[in-house]
Amino acid sequence: MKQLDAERQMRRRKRKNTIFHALFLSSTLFGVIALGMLLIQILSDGLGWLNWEFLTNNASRKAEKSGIKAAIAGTLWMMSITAPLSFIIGVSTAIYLEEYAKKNWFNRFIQTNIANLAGVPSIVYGLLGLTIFVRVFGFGKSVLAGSLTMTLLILPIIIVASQEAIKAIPVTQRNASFALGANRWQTIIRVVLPSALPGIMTGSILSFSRAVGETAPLIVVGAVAYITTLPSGVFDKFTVMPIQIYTWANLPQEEFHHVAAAGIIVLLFMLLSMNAIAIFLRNKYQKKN
Amino acid sequence: MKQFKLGKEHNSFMQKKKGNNSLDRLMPIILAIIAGISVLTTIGIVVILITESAGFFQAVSIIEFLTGTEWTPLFADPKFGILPLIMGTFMITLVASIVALPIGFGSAIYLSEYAPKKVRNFLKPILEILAGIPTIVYGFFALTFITPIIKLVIPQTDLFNALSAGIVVGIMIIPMISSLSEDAMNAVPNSLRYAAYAMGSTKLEVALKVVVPAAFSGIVASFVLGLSRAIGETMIVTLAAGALPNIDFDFLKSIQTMTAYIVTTSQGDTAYGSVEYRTIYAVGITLFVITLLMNILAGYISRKFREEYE
Amino acid sequence: MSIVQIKDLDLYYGEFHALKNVSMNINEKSITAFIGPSGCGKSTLLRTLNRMNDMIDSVKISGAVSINGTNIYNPTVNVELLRKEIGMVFQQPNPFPKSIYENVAYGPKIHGIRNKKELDEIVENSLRGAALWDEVKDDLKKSAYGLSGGQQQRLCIARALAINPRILLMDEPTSALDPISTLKIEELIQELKEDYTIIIVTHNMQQAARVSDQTAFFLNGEVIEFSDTSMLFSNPSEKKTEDYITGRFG
Amino acid sequence: MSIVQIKDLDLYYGEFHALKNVSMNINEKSITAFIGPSGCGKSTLLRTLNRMNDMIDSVKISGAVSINGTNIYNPTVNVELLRKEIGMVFQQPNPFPKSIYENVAYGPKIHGIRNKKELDEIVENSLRGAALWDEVKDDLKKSAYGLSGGQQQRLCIARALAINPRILLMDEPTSALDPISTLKIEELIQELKEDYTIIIVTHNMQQAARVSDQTAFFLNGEVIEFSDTSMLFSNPSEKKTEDYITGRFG
Amino acid sequence: TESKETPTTEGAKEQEGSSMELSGEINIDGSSTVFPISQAVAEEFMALYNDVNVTVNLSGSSNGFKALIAGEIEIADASRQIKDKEVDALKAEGKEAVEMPVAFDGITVVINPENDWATEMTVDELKQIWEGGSTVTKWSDVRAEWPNEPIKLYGPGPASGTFEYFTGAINGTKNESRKDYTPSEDDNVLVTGVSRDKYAMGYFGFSYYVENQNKLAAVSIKVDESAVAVAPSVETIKDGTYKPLSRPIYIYPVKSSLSQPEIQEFLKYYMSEEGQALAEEVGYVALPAEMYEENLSMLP
Ligand SMILES: Nc1ncnc2c1ncn2[C@@H]1O[C@H](COP(=O)(O)OP(=O)(O)OP(=O)(O)O)[C@@H](O)[C@H]1O
Ligand SMILES: Nc1ncnc2c1ncn2[C@@H]1O[C@H](COP(=O)(O)OP(=O)(O)OP(=O)(O)O)[C@@H](O)[C@H]1O
Ligand SMILES: [Mg+2]
Ligand SMILES: [Mg+2]
Ligand SMILES: O=P([O-])([O-])[O-]
Repeated sequence: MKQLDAERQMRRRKRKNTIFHALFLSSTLFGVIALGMLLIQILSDGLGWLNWEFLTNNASRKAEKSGIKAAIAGTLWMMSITAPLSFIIGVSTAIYLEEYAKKNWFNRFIQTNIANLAGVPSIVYGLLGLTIFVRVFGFGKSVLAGSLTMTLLILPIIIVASQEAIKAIPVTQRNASFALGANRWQTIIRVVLPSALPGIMTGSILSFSRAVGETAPLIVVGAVAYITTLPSGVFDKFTVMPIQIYTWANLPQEEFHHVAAAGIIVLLFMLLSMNAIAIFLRNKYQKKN
Repeated sequence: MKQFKLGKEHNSFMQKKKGNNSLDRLMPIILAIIAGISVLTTIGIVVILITESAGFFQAVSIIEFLTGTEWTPLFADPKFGILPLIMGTFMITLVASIVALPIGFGSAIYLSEYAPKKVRNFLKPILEILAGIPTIVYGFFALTFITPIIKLVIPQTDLFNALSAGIVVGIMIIPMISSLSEDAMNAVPNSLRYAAYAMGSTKLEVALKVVVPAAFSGIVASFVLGLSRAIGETMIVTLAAGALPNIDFDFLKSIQTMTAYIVTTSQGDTAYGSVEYRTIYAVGITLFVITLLMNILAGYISRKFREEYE
Repeated sequence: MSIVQIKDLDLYYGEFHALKNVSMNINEKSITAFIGPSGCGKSTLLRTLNRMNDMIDSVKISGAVSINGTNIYNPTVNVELLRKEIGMVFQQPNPFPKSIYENVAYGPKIHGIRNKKELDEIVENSLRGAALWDEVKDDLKKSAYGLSGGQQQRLCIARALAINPRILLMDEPTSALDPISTLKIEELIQELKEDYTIIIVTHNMQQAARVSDQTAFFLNGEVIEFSDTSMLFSNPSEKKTEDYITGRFG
Repeated sequence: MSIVQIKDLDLYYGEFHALKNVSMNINEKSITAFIGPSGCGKSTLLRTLNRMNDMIDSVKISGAVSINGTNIYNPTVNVELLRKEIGMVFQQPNPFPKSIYENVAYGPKIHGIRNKKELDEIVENSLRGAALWDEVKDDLKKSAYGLSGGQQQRLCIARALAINPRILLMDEPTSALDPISTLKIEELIQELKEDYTIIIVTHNMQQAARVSDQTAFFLNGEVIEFSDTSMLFSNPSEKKTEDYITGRFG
Repeated sequence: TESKETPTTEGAKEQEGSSMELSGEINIDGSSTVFPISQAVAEEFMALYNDVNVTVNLSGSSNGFKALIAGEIEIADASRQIKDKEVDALKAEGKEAVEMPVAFDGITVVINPENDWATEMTVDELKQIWEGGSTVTKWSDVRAEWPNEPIKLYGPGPASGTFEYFTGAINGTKNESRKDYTPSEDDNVLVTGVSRDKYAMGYFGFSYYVENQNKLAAVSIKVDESAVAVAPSVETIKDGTYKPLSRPIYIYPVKSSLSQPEIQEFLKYYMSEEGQALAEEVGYVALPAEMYEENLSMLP
């Protein structure tokens, strides 16, 4: 009888497991399907407008002559500063907090502060960048001002993700290193960071994508809407892809909405390539215990 | 191996520190200085918000600002009660969490515990693409895809409504929650899973009773990040939720969030230095304080939960 | 009566042939020891008995393992119930990051026991069984991670006992324990034999000799010799066994 | 000549008094064993000798530990160089998630050895010393995580040998090893004694009796008895020691 | 005209002689309403003078003036006249801005194409609907014979220049308006709203109506009961018969920059016939010729 009971109960647990398996799977598929619908919508709108001229032309008042060259260049310029800078600052901060910081009020304050910065709306960073970088530091509405603003914006995300990744490294590995006479810094560089890198990469991918796709703060910091020259230095004016797309989407002419969709396709392609590189790196380093 | 001979009066560990050790002493200082950048950022934000909103609070009392139920600063007879904007932000965040927390959490569990490795390695990056799509794209998606579906089910729905924007904000933050939660779950050592399986646990029990508790702090962190993102989201709500500050708590009606107010007003036509213009900063500082309070609360919750285990 | 029957079992980790044509019958309510040098496949074989190898993607198995006459690799077998019947203690302590109480109560809880009193009783009995009760009875709410390595392993034994299994698999359960606790566990194992079938992997030949009824000697994935413990240690029929147990082998 | 001198050492984990007024002199180029029941503080004392307890925030230490006449808790002591002189092997295998080669080369590299040839030599010698070379010499580039538990622990021993320490601390280094590897390690320990001072924590009294020159018996954080091994096992001066080594104790 | 159809590179080559002489940067920022004209002018101007770089941004009229005050730009686009405060701020910096109207934007009141009753309305009726505290909730509240159906209102948000002008012109006081309409800062979104709802009504810039004539209908406006109803069109806006919703839009170059040859030339081009044609091409209505001449007369 007990056996029967156990089997009945087991069937119930298995059924529960099956139901939840289905639920978890549908959760995942929900995201995938949402992405699929979005992509279909964008592709059907924009694919017809995507050609070589679109990539090599500047913006124009005429939809069929419009291109995204300056915006691509601007985004690349911006990311070439934002990505390394935010990565270095973010990982450094995470290392400091996880490996060196004593548990005192000051470091708790920094921690709370970072968690809070992660929640500060991007538009507020725009106001900050405008005041500090554009006006006080006198960088003007330049690539540098935009890049630094975006760096501050994505910094907390990288810090928090890096911290979680560093926390996950078992203490026995640190002990092994210390016992061999490694100092803290050597342990960090040779044991902690290599193991934490996959997690750090994931956080960084997400935040770089965010920097590439972010519109509002750059509107405020002053990426320009119409520019036909490419930046040749960090103090030059620039525009970025989301701003160009936003500008097109706001125009009254229907054709420009297709141009905007074509721009989105290019932007997504750029994001995909970035993700691909990062995932490649992540898989290369990922070793599961 | 035997080249090592030391007189007993000479202990090498009393030698002066060299090379690597000076690096070891220098690095914490350098890192601490770099960590200070985030503090400077906060100081910068606070100083700017306070100095710029000071003029506003001279013209409008804080009491009126915090308790008024009408927000019409740009109309001929301005009212400066921020509650409708807070309500709008709250409604968007509520809908977004109802969508994103269970779905993000569910897919994290699926990816970490159920999915075969290949499937996981394929799906996770796909979900991460969602995080990179510019928010204006989501905005149009809400307006041209989600809203019509909602209107089909509930015809009296406004063209701009909190529900549609909230759902799409939720979709946007799913990958952030699922990806970061999955990372936290992935970090739980397999030996714990084996122990649980060996006692006859189903996958679900291993996931919910062993892995999730062990990864709890990482999961909470991902939730907080996701919600902060929902609170701070600007473009989606600007495009899809309308621009009508509204305290009715009706999800089918047009609302306005704090962020949407800031971006439309900062781009719009309010004269520099006027009280109307300074409302941007007054709203900005409110938003800042709200996210601060929320984070403190989340930190408290995660600490309290963790105590039990450590 | 043999409760476990292993027949022509081969196991591969990818390309690596880890178990080679293993056949073996294990008697009910007896203690069987697996001995052999490191890497010879003892843990691997142990894990085939409760299908823990299912977790490892690269594993390929052929042959049959029957428990009570049922092939446990039959697709209709309910793996969870199988594992409830077959408790397991691992080589390295792996307590959950929960309180001591919750660690032990985990198994009974998932198998449907809700009653607080009943749980309290199971927890106490299991901890007593694992010779840990006296040390932790006042700290049941404390995290298991605060215990020393030896205490953690005993906690894991208590956790396995709590699901009241019929067969108990132990993978070097005492390798992290001090002699006193080891003795207690060994005594306990002898006691449990009254009701349970026990299979124990050990490096400690004295232990095998002391506690087990039958011993299997493994080498490179093969069973070299499997016979009554007294026989195997006093009068091994294989040269390799003799070399190993007399320490001449390496 | 005593190389390690411990005097009036007290250690607290927060409120918990883990080591009580421990005093002990350890001779150069000898093997000292720490025995005692689980939780008695053996590992804790071992960790005070290379200041690994520095890592645990709650630890408070008073008293003195001198190595070669220098108090290692003196603030001017270079902890990293101290630890280079004092190798350590832990209770549980803890290889880095790196290749076998990189695990062993880790220590020499951080201490400044760059030369590939020199490294190769150190890696080979150390792996030989840990009785692992033959098993892994063709797989040096493979991840250490692919090794079995026993192999992993031997790798950790090789890693400790690679920094060429003067003193070697071993916390139950063989508790995860099979008897053959254990024997090899025991032999190795005997060999190393020619040049090194070795302190070994063990649960295995036979092991203590076999390998060590002196043995310390711990109970509840106190040293009950510390004397020549042959003396301690044949003719213990304390009743408690006798009870423990004869297994009467619990 | 011809020039706007000329491919840019060829145009540039034809004009090589003059392009040699001009170089420099011109920075424009401000109203999103004026942006399309400035962009079009900049595009053609740069084709003629390829050593001149013109950048055009859109951050709203006020932010344009702010950038002008801060000295970040030489020309501000504005959909409204400069305010005293802004003039004062400029003065404080030792600057002065020159007002140059560049086109008309005929704010258009739109309804759904299926709406066959409200095709013409008086200013009074519009006021009845849009004024602050308006009690109109159904079409029949305006005229009894109109359908007894709820009226759905769409319009620009209160931060926009269009809102300010419309409320001033219809309701009599700037920014005085009922608040329970559906506002959006994105005019395309308003187009969508009105085009999907038979009982909807809204207002926004003429260019958005022109581009969406197939989805929308424009309401003809009568200044009073007795006047004739005038529909918005290039002609009616230009000749001033479309009243009172024709508003001029402006650029404000800073006075000190007018002596710079590239800026002078740019402004001349802006006011030329080519420039006027560009304004119409992007959906606005050119001003009477004498207004451009007046602008040009302000150049040194
Ligand atoms: N997951 C795995 N993937 C690949 N090979 C494995 C895996 N687990 C074990 N092996 C290999 O299979 C062989 C047998 O391993 P097993 O763990 O069964 O040995 P063991 O006899 O228990 O040794 P020990 O006494 O060291 O625990 C070893 O050579 C080991 O390297
Ligand atoms: N980090 C720590 N924090 C608090 N208490 C600890 C810590 N480490 C050990 N202890 C406690 O100190 C006591 C001595 O622990 P220690 O690890 O030295 O014992 P041991 O003799 O090595 O035991 P075992 O043989 O089980 O390894 C134990 O009661 C243990 O619970
Ligand atoms: Mg094993
Ligand atoms: Mg210990
Ligand atoms: O952008 P505007 O100033 O024209 O609203």
